[in-house]
Amino acid sequence: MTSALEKAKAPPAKVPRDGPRLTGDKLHARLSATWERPRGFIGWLSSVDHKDIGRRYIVAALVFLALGGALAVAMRLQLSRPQNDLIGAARYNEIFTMHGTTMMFLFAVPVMQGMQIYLTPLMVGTRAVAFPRLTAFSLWTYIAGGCLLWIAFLLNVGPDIGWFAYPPLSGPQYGVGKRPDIWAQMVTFTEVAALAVAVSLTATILKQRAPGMTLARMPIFVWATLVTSLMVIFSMPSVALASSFLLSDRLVGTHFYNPAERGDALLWQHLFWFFGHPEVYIIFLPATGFVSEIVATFSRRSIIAYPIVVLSLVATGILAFGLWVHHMFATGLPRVGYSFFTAASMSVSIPTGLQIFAWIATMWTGRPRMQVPLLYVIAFIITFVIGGLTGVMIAAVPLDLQLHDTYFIVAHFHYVLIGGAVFPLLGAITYWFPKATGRMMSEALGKISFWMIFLGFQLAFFPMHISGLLGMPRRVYTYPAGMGLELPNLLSSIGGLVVALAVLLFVINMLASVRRGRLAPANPWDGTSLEWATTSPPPSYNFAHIPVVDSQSPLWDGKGELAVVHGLRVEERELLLTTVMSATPDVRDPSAHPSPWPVIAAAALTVMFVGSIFSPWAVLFGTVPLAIALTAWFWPKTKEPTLEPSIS
Amino acid sequence: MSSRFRNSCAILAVAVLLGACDREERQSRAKPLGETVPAAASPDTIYPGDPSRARYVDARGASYEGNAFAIAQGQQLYNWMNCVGCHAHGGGGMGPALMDEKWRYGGRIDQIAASIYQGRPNGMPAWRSKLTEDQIWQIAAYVRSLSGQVRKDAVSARADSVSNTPPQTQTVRQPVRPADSDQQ
Amino acid sequence: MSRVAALILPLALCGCAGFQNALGGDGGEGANFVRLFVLFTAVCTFMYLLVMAGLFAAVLRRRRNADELTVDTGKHHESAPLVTRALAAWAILIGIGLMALTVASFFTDRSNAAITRDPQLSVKVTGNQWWWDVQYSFADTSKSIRTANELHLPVGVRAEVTLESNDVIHSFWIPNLAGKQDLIPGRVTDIQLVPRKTGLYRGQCAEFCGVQHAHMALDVTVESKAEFLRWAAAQLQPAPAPRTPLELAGYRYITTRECSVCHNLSGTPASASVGPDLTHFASRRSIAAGTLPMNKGNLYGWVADPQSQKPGTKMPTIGLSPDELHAVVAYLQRLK
Amino acid sequence: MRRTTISIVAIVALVLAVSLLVWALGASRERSAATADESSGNSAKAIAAADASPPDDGNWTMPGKDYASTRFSALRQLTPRNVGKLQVAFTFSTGTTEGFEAPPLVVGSTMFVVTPWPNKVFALDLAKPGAPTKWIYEPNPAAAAKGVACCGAVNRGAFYSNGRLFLNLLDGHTVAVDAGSGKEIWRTKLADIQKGETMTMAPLVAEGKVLVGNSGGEMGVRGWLAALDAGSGQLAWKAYSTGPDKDALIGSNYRAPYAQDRGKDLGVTSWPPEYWKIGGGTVWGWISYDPKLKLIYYGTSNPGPWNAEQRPGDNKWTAGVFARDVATGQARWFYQSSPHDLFDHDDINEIVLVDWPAPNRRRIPALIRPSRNGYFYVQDRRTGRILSADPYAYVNGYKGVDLKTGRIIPNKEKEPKKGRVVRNICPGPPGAKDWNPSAFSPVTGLIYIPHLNLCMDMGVMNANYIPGTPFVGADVKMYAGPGGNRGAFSAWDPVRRRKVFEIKEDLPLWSPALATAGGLVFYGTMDGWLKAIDGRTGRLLWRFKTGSGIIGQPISYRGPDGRQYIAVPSGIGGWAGRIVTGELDARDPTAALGFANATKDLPQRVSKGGMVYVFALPQ
Repeated sequence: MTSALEKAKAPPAKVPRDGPRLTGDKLHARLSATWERPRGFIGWLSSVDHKDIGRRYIVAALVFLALGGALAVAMRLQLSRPQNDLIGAARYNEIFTMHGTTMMFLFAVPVMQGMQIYLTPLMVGTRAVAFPRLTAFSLWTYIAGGCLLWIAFLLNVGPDIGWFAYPPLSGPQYGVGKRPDIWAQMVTFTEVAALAVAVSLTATILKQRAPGMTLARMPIFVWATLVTSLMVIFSMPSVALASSFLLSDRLVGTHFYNPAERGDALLWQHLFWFFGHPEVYIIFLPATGFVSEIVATFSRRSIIAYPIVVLSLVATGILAFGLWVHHMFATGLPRVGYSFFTAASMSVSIPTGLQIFAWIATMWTGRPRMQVPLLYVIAFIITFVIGGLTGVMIAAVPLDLQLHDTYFIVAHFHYVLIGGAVFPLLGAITYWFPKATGRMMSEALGKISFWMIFLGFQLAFFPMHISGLLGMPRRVYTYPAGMGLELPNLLSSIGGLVVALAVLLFVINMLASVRRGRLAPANPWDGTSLEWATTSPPPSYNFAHIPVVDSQSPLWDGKGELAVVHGLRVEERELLLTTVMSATPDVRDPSAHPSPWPVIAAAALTVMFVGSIFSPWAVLFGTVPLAIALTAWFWPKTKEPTLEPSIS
Repeated sequence: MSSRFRNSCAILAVAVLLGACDREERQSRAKPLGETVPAAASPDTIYPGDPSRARYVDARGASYEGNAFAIAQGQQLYNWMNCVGCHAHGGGGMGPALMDEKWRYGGRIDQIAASIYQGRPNGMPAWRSKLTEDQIWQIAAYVRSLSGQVRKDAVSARADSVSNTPPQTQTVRQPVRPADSDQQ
Repeated sequence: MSRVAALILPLALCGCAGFQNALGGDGGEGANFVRLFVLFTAVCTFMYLLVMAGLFAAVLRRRRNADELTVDTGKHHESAPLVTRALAAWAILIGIGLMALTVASFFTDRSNAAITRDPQLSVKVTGNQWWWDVQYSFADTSKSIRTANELHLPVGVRAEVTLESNDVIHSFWIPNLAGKQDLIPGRVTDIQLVPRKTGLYRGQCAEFCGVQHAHMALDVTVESKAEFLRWAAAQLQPAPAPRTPLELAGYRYITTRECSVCHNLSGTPASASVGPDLTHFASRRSIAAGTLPMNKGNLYGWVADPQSQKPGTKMPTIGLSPDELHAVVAYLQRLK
Repeated sequence: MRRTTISIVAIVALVLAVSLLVWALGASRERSAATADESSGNSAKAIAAADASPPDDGNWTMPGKDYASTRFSALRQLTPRNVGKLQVAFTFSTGTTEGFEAPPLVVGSTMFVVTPWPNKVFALDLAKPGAPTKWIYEPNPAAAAKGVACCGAVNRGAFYSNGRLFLNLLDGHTVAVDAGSGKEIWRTKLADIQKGETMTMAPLVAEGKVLVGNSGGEMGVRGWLAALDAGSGQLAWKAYSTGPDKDALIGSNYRAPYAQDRGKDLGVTSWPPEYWKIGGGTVWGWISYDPKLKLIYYGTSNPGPWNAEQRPGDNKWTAGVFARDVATGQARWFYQSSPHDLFDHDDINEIVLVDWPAPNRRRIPALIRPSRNGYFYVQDRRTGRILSADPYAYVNGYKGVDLKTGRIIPNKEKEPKKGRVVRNICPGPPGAKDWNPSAFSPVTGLIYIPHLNLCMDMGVMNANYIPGTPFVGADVKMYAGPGGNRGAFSAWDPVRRRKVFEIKEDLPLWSPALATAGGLVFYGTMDGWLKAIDGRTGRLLWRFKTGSGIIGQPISYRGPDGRQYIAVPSGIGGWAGRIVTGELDARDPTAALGFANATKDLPQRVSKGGMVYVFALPQ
């Protein structure tokens, strides 16, 4: 295959390209010169390397996880006893709002997207994401949004309206001060960031896969990434609309959510949950991708029923858009409509059930190795299935009307989100840690923290089912004694502390391993996808030669020998684009150089967004610096692209 | 980074911090007030002798003026206590307009609080002993916002009711002009 | 799931006595909930045990090297024939299970809807930050009753509760009797309560509604018809007249001073309606929407400084003098 | 182009010819109208004013001109032919700037001018050139009363009887003043401004009783009509508009025409508990009197608060018409025009007593009244039974009046609900016509109705009752109804139940009308024009711009010199003019309970004033 390509597209000799004549250290030096980011702080800021961006995304998300976790601990301390007055009502409301918002918008979605940004190009065998500067811009926008929220919180302007921000409580009359505006604008920031990443990833997956990696040969994780990215693209505009309406209600007195003037408070709920429910799957589907990868590697076999797993992902992604009303069963919408949403909500468990079957069957037929990543997967199944089944319960209208907005729901979605997303994420971090850092995480510490997290989690969240059934509503800063809530809450609080300690241990493990961990080979777990084909950590250009794939598990089927394709330029950043379906080489395409303008554009956007919290004119005036930054960003390159025959 | 730059950064940060604190501070309870009452403020008038000595400005107004929580509470009380029945949403009716530049009995927050507390002769009832002083100050803070006297980031654009005045976040600040008493 | 069962049983048992308990099943819809919940729990537990059995078998089963379909044997793409059949069976099982549950849910929902025909009692509950305004209306409007933070229901009588909100979204939830229903500004919603057992219950706001969302409860009394009628007749009476000089002083304070611009005491000059109706305040079980149990000490604490008991409540701390406080509390206690 | 010009000329010519013809015919009919009761020549088609007043002596002793409230002057000196020469005879400034609604009274050679708050009375000597002041009466009512007067500190006039002037003071007093000296004879306190009560209406004196009622339907007061002894000022009886039958003076003589108004203590049982105590039903409008039946007729105001959701039930006895025995106050009948009123449709408008041509060629005593809800009612005044009820303006808030049950049919779509604004309700809170009375001319058989064309958006919310503060619970915005004109002056034929002509007025019409036997009709506009029109065709014959807006009653009297005079108060104010007198800010459309939105341009067109203008033909 390689030679055929070379023969057909013999490039002019003048331009240096990777190939049999240019390989090894020499190639490494020249590619590094082309792909490495500039030195210094400015260079660090200018980086458009997906690995830098992905890593920063993940680190930032973990920082927000820590912050959100600290708030969770604070809440659990407050709730450990009835009538506790450790934290006041107003502060508690801020805390749970910050916790939910941070976890959903600043941790869960970004961390998944960070993993995707880091892994996708490696897994599909390309050198960069499709739009590196856009991805960099997305990172800075996300960080700016997170900082906005947290700085505001520290300045006593933290939102206190819940992470769902229902108007009229978040509206101009009852949402006092700038707190809800901060929240809404933070959402805008993360929307922009998530959309930018989603667009970039979608293009990367559809056009930059290694030659031969047809859609049917893509790793499941890449499939999950594709599905979630498309979901982001379809769902985020809805919440963007909702938050813009809210800001405009609050800032210039429009009446979108004012029932007195023919607006509707429920409009928000529809728009929000049309985004909010898919968001859960945007968090969950990448996690199933992790699980599929880990299960395959640690069972030492390909996943059973690959097409069904892929179809399940796609089906979940589609069904996710038909369920939003199950968050609104108590609002008094017509009963007949409810039945439809009950059926739709329950039907989501079919694809998920099939995936679980596939994982178990894969383990059954393979030879599972009980290492930390797989432990997390097992914990995931044990935990997530409970969350899934309680999900089936609350899809039923008569049950939901009792359980809605109680601690039962809190238990349910923590089972789904921690059990279903964080456990796989921790497994995935352990799994890909050596790839990213070149060092293994400590297995022993990993197991200790695993057991603490797993057991602590059950202790923290299982009793919440009980407190919910005993009549404890969500979002209360305290509860009276004598309702039977004392014991479950105390258990939850203890469990919460255990989880917090365990996460701390996990982070310590990470930090210690970065410095002192065992050195990792290129493929420490004997995985089969392409990221294991390059060094640990990967070089700036990812692959010296673009690999060629002819099966679902290239590294196992190739027995270490991976076919490659030659001919990309080495002193220009160049990518190989392939066709959407069959991944046959299509064209060579230049890739963007590092640039400080994405970060500057993000700063300009920040000025505009933050300004528009205070004045509608900021939307107008804020466009000026943004326009300048974007103009510079897209300024035509001085160098004419060399005219060459393209691969086609 | 020069030390001057650092200092100015620090000052800016503190200013932002304090600004935010002032605007968003939520006092559910007034500080102990002792025997002083808002009544001490009086409408602008002629002071024989040295006017600077005679003018009394109640300092408590500062902690209510421009405070988002106080204004929001004041807005609710303005409706509950039927201020809205006479003064509408600032346009007036049985009582004078509150969103214009004319102030019969003074337009400072302490003067407004005093008018609410004491009542005024042409039909303004006295709310002393019906409302707490804290509540009176809150209403005064909201009344100040009707004519655009307070910072725009502390007011709400509209209420969840029939659309009435232009968004308060867009209200142009009216000059505070004392008008003659409405005696006929 | 055995752990689940082990935990759920004792707790559920202790919960059965609860007065704010979704498993209480003391109302028509509440009983339907319990039945359906048991069914769902049974089906879900079964499914869960099945998955766990599969998982542990998969992880722990003994293996012979030769049989393995792993990369080591080179058969890592292959699938066991059994697996395909099991997958089909599993899909069918899930499908059937879900179908059964959906149908059960649908019929329970129908049954809930059927409970609610021809209401015999109509109550309007209006949500406020952070208390409940309760109005009973009868064909004779002059017999309508207004109270706050309490709901009296005759046992076995279908009551239709109309729900409105004066400010933000609240949610009306009396777990023992029925599920919840939101109160949404600009909309009128309703819920039907059919209490089956007499007793004292508690409801609580279930939608986050601001600072004191946690202290927005509702005392529910389900009683016999006769007792209900007696209660309703008593509620129609104007506020009791003061008997002692101390009560008189309290009466004067309440009906002319700060209290009177927010609260209503039927038959007195205080006819305001932005705060809870106080006409028969002392006959209720709690103070300030379930914040404190009704007793003299709590009453002192509440009247003296509501902001320390329920920070952010719309009731201001007035700063009563000790004499005024004694008088106000004395008259409030008279309001049986 | 040329063809268009020709056709326009032709049309104009035709119109001119037709109008000339009509005018000529009108003039000839006018000559034949020798007396006020010329109706005999017109058989059953025309109606006559009830014989409730002595023949015209050239005086104007009460606001309604006579007990039948016709506002018709039998003076005939001014005619459509000579009215164009009308010019100012003299003017008088009161020095007040509140809404000037009170008609001047003329008795012999004295004109009495009653001002809005502070309710001074000026006696002007008409016999002397320039009409100098004889005396001034200054009652000094409390200034605080202005704070509870919902719609301006107005006064609707005094009543002259037996050498005495009777008037109400804004702060709740009724006074009797000696007409010769201006000395106060007695002063009785009836209303309490601490509860929000004021008094703005003009008393009616009949059978030695001074009948007065309170204002404050927007303040949660309890409405009543009181009868004072004209000699001593002692309270003779007081009939409440809400509450138990004994308070409402409903006894054994009470015979309601329709079933819904029969029953025990409806004034209590048609309200939520205790609400009747703050339920409105004030009596701030006009009273008519039938000396034969010895019955008085008056309407009660809207129930409070405006937010109807707070007061389920029919809310008796608000927004309806009472017939009472003048001596005892005992109710004879009651008819509720707007049960469970939704839109502030008080029923206090003037009630004109007429002799109605019955089908059997007999005449029955009837009352006719253009009600605030937009319907023109003709009722048998002995029983209250409705003979006809037709809309005289654009109405969509109701679907009609059921003549069988007597009940108005509400339009569910337009019912305001809490937290939702209902748009385009017609008519708005001031109704199709507010307090400013019509004039009935027995000469033409037409009633001349100065009315409004205002619709509204209304949103209701919980109203909190605090004594002495407004009790409304509604946000309202008014604006011009269909057609874009805010006011209209209509001539209505009560027999044929149709409109004869309508003059569209840009501004709301807030002035009462005056009809004269000369075939003229006078009314004023809020921007200050006093207009004289032909009572048959509506043609504008003469107009004069006064200094301020006209919202007061024009009157006609015979001066000591034998000439016919027209006098009109000019002074903008009242609810409609509150935006000018209160210096309101029109950026808030809900100002002045929503009226400011309909009169945004008024401050630019007219300013405050308080003058009486007197006109006559040149000598």
